[in-house]
Amino acid sequence: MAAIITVKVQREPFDVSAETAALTRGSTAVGAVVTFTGICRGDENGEPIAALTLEHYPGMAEAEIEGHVAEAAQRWPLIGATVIHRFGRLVPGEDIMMVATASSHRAAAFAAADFLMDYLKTRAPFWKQVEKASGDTGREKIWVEAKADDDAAAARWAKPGRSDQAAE
Amino acid sequence: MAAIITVKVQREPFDVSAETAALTRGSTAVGAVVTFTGICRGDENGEPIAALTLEHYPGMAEAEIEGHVAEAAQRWPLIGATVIHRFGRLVPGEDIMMVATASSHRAAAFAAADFLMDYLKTRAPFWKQVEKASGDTGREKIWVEAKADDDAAAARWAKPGRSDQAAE
Amino acid sequence: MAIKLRYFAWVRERVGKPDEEIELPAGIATIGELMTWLAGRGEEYAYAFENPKIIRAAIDRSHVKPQAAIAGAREIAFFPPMTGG
Amino acid sequence: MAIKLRYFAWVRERVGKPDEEIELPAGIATIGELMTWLAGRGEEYAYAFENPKIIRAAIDRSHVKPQAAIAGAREIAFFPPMTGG
Repeated sequence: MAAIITVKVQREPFDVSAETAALTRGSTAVGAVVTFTGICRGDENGEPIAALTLEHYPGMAEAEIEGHVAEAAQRWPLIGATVIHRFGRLVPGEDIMMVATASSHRAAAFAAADFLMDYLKTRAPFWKQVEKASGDTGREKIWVEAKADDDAAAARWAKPGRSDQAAE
Repeated sequence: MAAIITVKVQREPFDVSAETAALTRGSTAVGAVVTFTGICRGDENGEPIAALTLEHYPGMAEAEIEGHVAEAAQRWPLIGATVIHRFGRLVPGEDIMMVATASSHRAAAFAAADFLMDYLKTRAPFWKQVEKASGDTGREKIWVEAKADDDAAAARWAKPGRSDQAAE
Repeated sequence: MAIKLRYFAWVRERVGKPDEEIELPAGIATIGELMTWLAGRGEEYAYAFENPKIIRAAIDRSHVKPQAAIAGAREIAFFPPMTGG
Repeated sequence: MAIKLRYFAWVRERVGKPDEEIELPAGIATIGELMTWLAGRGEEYAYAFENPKIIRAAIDRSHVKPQAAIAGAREIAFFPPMTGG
């Protein structure tokens, strides 16, 4: 049975519970749903921020995420998987992105969600810029730097002989 | 900062999104929320079922789960963690239990949710009985057997010299 | 010493009751010894405890192993391996 | 051969534009060679491509390595390591 895959890249907020309900509706084979929600924090590296702006590569972002979700559905017996990633300006407390995976058993749902997050962090063409909260005029804007931790996390999933799949 | 811990053992349904919102409300330190929802499937070992009945040990169930959540909060930098486990008769499609974890970063939220699930499966005093759907009178009721897979999953988290923490 | 015993799932079904009060006989010091003694109390107990290796126990709502000492226990529970979650 | 170039995040800011059309010069066969050539096009390009090792590239919306051949590409993008999720 093919997994039901939903990928959206949008400026608007999303509703995790509505997306999760859509993922499980009409199926009594789903025994486990894992969701991950990434939220805009009020700080970056310990410094307070006023906002986060997400830039993305339209067209490539969707295609890249769809590729990752399709790979997850090949690796694990998923019944459905949903990824939504926002772009534009977000303030602390706002949702940035979500992943939801549905399977008959929990191990597959957990592993697929974890895998998707690691790949999204290092391979999906999105870039975060923070506006520092300090100072009241001409707020300083800084591009967030990629973390070595994220590359290491993504490398966990690389298959032997498929180094193109790992973070470079 | 101490994690905000919520544990409920109840007959009533729960609302994952309301519980998750409560977990993140008023904090801009939360950057990652992971939820797991366990759902009553329409089959057990390939055979259709009409319902699942969950028996539990009142008092011990709450204490045992609280102990696991407190341990998770010691192992990982959690901002909050919620576990809700239902008991009584549930039909396919109904939620059985949920775990939600909130942290600044995703690795802690994922690991803590995964850990809690493995411990709940093997250490929380709940027992599932299925009513087979086959036959129209005198439905056969069968106690679900513990799975070796679940013990192996829980054993992943055992600390050296603390074998009492692993599934026996 | 009076102790409350509680049974869950198929242990409860086989014993035929959810709980009972017993007077702990002299010479029964551990959970394992208590299971052996219980198994000798009649057909339903013999059936419930026919394979003590797969039965789990808790003293005062904490998991314990068969070699755990009973001394001081107020409530002892017996049940199959857990299948929640 | 006309190719569309796209720039994102600080590569875009340094170059000073989000995209442009270029005519690929003879002798430029790989992504790495294209970055070297771009770096020679002026101050803003020199700044954007001053450290080509940390710049990622995509050909027709697929990630590629610096040694990837350009032949047949319609759209080539340059950007910093991704920080989404």
